[in-house]
Amino acid sequence: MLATRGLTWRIGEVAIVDSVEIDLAPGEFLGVIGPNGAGKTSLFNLITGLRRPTEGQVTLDGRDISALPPHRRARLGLGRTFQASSVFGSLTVRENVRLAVQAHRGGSMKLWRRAAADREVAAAADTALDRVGLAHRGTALAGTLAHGEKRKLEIALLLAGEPTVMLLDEPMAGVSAEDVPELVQVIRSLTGDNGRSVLMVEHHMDVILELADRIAVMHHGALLACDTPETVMANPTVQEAYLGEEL
Amino acid sequence: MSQPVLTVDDLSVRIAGLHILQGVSFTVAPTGVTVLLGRNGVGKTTTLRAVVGLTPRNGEVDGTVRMGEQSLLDRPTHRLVRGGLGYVPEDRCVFAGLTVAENLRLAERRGSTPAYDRVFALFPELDRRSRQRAGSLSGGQQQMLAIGRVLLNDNRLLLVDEPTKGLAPKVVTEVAEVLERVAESVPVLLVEQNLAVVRRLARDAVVLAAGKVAWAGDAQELLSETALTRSLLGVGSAEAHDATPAAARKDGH
Amino acid sequence: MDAIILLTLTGLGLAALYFLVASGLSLVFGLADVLNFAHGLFLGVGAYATWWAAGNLPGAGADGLGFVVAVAFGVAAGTLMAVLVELVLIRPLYSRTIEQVLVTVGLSLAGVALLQATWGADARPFPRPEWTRQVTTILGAQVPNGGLLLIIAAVLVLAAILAFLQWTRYGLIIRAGVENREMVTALGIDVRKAFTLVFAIGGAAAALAGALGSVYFGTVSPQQGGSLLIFAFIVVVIGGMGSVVGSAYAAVAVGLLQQFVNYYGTSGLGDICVVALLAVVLLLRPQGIAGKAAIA
Amino acid sequence: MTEVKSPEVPAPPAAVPAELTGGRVSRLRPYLPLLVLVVAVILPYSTLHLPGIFEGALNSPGTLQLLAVCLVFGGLAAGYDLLFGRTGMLSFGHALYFAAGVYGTDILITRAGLPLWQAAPLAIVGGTILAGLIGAVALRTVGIAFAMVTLAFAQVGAILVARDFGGLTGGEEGLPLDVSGLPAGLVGVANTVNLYWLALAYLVVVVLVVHRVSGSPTGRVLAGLRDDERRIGVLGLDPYRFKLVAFTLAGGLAAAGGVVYCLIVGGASPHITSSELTLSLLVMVVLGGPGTRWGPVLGGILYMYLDHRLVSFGSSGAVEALPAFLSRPLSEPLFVLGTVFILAVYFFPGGLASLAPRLALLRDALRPGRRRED
Repeated sequence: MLATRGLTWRIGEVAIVDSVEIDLAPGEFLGVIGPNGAGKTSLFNLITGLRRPTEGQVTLDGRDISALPPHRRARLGLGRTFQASSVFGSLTVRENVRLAVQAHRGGSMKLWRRAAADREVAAAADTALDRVGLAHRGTALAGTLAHGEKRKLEIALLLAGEPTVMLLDEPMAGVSAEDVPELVQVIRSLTGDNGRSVLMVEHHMDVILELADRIAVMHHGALLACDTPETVMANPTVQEAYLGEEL
Repeated sequence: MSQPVLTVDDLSVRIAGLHILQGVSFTVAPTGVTVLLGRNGVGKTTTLRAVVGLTPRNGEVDGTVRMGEQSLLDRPTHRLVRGGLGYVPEDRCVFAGLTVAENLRLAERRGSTPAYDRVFALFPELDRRSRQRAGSLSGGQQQMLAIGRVLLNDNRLLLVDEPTKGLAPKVVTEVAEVLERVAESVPVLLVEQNLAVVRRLARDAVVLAAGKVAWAGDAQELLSETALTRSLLGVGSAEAHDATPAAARKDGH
Repeated sequence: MDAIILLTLTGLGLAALYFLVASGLSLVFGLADVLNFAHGLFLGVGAYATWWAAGNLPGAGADGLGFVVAVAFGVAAGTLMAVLVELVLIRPLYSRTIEQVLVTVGLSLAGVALLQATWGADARPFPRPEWTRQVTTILGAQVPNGGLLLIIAAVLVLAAILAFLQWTRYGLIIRAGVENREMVTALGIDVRKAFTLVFAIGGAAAALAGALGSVYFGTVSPQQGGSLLIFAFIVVVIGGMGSVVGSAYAAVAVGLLQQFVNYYGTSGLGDICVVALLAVVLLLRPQGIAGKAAIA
Repeated sequence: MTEVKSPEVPAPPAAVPAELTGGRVSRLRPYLPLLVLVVAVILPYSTLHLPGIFEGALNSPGTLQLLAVCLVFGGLAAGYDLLFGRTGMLSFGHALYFAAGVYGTDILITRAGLPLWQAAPLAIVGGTILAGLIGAVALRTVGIAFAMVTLAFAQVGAILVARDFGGLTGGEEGLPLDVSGLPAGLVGVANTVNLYWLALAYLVVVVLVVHRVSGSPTGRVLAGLRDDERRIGVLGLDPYRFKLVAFTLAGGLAAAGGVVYCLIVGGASPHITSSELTLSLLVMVVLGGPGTRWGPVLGGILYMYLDHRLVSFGSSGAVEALPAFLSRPLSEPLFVLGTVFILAVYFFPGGLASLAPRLALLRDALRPGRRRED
């Protein structure tokens, strides 16, 4: 599905992302871990096109998408969430999802149609809201949601786009402990159907271990290891990088 | 136990409607390093920033924070800092366009003699590179400058936010050594993700989870109890002592 | 050849005027993130205060030392105005950038109207010292002295601002504040004092531009500030917001371009070329205006 | 790397939900605009005198012309709000497209001798294309840079008009409209009422278009752009295209307003190209309440009304009697409006439109035993 080849992004001399090579198989769940500042979010930005790499390529289904702007990549099936929740705060929850559905299905450039009248969009939006368990909050302004709910809404926005590859950037960050299991269920349900692939950055190790088929470890911009959870966890280099050396 | 240098009581912070801290209470002992732990996004940086008065405009702060007898909230940042609250922010924030000397000079204060000898004793590198632009320093050197800037004045308490973030392992060790020496003379409230650094420096630990204090006490005790560490920090800490993933998975479920 | 020298020097005169307005604008934006629409008002206040002083203030006059006193009075008035604006209107909205811009918009409308109410909408003849009415022959070109005066003043102001930024403590604070305001406060410095100072510097430079520009044009009118302000904005954007040196380079480029094209092309074409230059700069470097690195 | 401060302009305050809580008022509410429209339509049949508010009777040509100008600016402000309040774009050059409509109509009729039915559509199409072209360039930038570029382009318009290139614009003097070829119903003092209705029709059209577009799928995207432009891109939509559509549409609406304005005042004068006018549009929208249904319209109407009436208010006996240092500023409409605007920014950040819900909140708070629900 998704592959990166020699993906590098430098600011001046410093390589924030350093020759990263990732292959994501259809239906695979790949967890990305690494200490703060290891370049995980930058990697996501390079894959989704918010940043242009200094070197290297990103391919989706074998097609080189390195030169495409973010919105073209999204159209090809690349969806993502952000580390800091990013929803449209002054729109209602339902309008948020409808906007995403509409963006995916086309027909956003219709100045004279009444948006509220499009039943198909409305139905698809409600389905997405149902799946993340936010249906009852449809009329609330997205800006007023609690943090965990915002996270769910973000996933609903993502689902509305029916992506083939989903990038989740720390979906658990800032979510209270009691909400974590529910959110894990929602995320697990994402991969269940359609052979959707997921790339997820997450600091909750238990969540990663529970969900991921493989784990990629980043450190100083480079990929230290990318293997099954068991192998990665047993790798001494990884432990050292992730936990810091004994001092 | 002696009087704490900092008392945080029922601190709540909302930013843009997000209830990030929900009644956080803890104290910082008058000596040694107190480390603030917790998962990413749990509000450690927000706590430090609220203490030093840097909550963004769309944020609301409630509760009380006292340094000694003095109440800190609602006082402008620059007064708190002059009153002896040193702050080393996340990402170092040195002034890249200014020289090292100018970065240090900025921290000088009227009415007190800047302790250049103290700073240069800790960081001889800064003296050698004083005419160099701070933006051209390495990450580690920038971190030294950020700490040095604060040490130019006498402080009653230092707040240090993730000083080892994004640094090479060798430099992490250097930073830890420096902080260890600094903490001999002034108490430090430290936010740190690197548990090896925590183990080396911390005397007390405060663990935040879900916007509240989940655990507070002796740091070494926390670190020695694997299950406790794992349940509180979730993070890679689990593997710090017990790196078998099978165990981690079984334990989780 | 004479024409080229003359155009170069008058173009530099114009550039000097732009620089005097733009330098303060640029510093204010760089430090406080405020796009100050009321900056033209400081210029108007400086011009009218000089004009008033030349006629009414004891010791001031239209010539010689009296004129210097009048200009000093005008500059003082502009500075005072700028400081008051910062303290009374801008400071209470600290870090609420869009409201600050809106307030300066309101102030620019109200302030110009107030000048108009007090001294009438029409241009008034401005007292010009004898020397500024004459010309100096430079390499065969007859250059008006008013323009030379502007150039000299701008060079002095540039040197003074740079020296201030480089060598004084507050200059250091301003340079640091342009980079990261919050970190300056975290070092125990009241950055708002620097705001006031920057407004004062900007107000003084703009008021000087008002006084000397009026000498150059020979008249003073309430709208003068507004039309200069737009070109000053363009200079600030091209030069990079927060960069005084950038403003100086950009002012020279804009002044010369405008003067030469207006002379060799149709009148007014030069102004349009300047806007085209702005468009090109912004299109080549869309983030160009955020490049606030090189301040001094 | 130096820290780069974001040049983004923060989005203006979001729409204030204007639902009044309360019984009878809320049932009547949907029909209120219709009622106001009916009153506005039949207003010229009234011979009512409102001393102090208008100089002549309601149906006197002077009053009708003032009202017509107010209505045009109500429409203009509503169109500008499509950019500022609903999409979050801070354009400082909107007066340019208005001026394009005014001068376009005037030049095509007076200089080229075209009939109105050809000149008006041409001017509107021309203004729209101009907005499209300038938008295509300016929207490559964001935030403050965008504001500056639009301001600079508007300045080009002002220069072109003032320098009188090709003798088309009449320079400083302006260009009186040659009325000889106009339909008889639009010429002469006696027919001011028709111009009034024309202005009313313009306002209704703009309001309809803006509301319809805001409620359309495109409007949803524009609202999304106001909140988070980057997110729109990640959803698979090109922010640039949508902003350009909104910019062009608003430009076209402004040009149409220019056509109507040109007919009402019988010509064009260079002050409509001034940056002052473009700033006043911002003032109108902020005074009224950006992003709200009726705020910008009210703001535009009120602003223009005050702008005209304050002159005569200033020369009235009561103000004349004041000492000069008070009476002179008070007779300058822009001084009063600028001051009111500054006060509004401090004390009524949501504009006029936020007053109704605020009053409702106050009423609820005062009524015992009722709590406001968030």
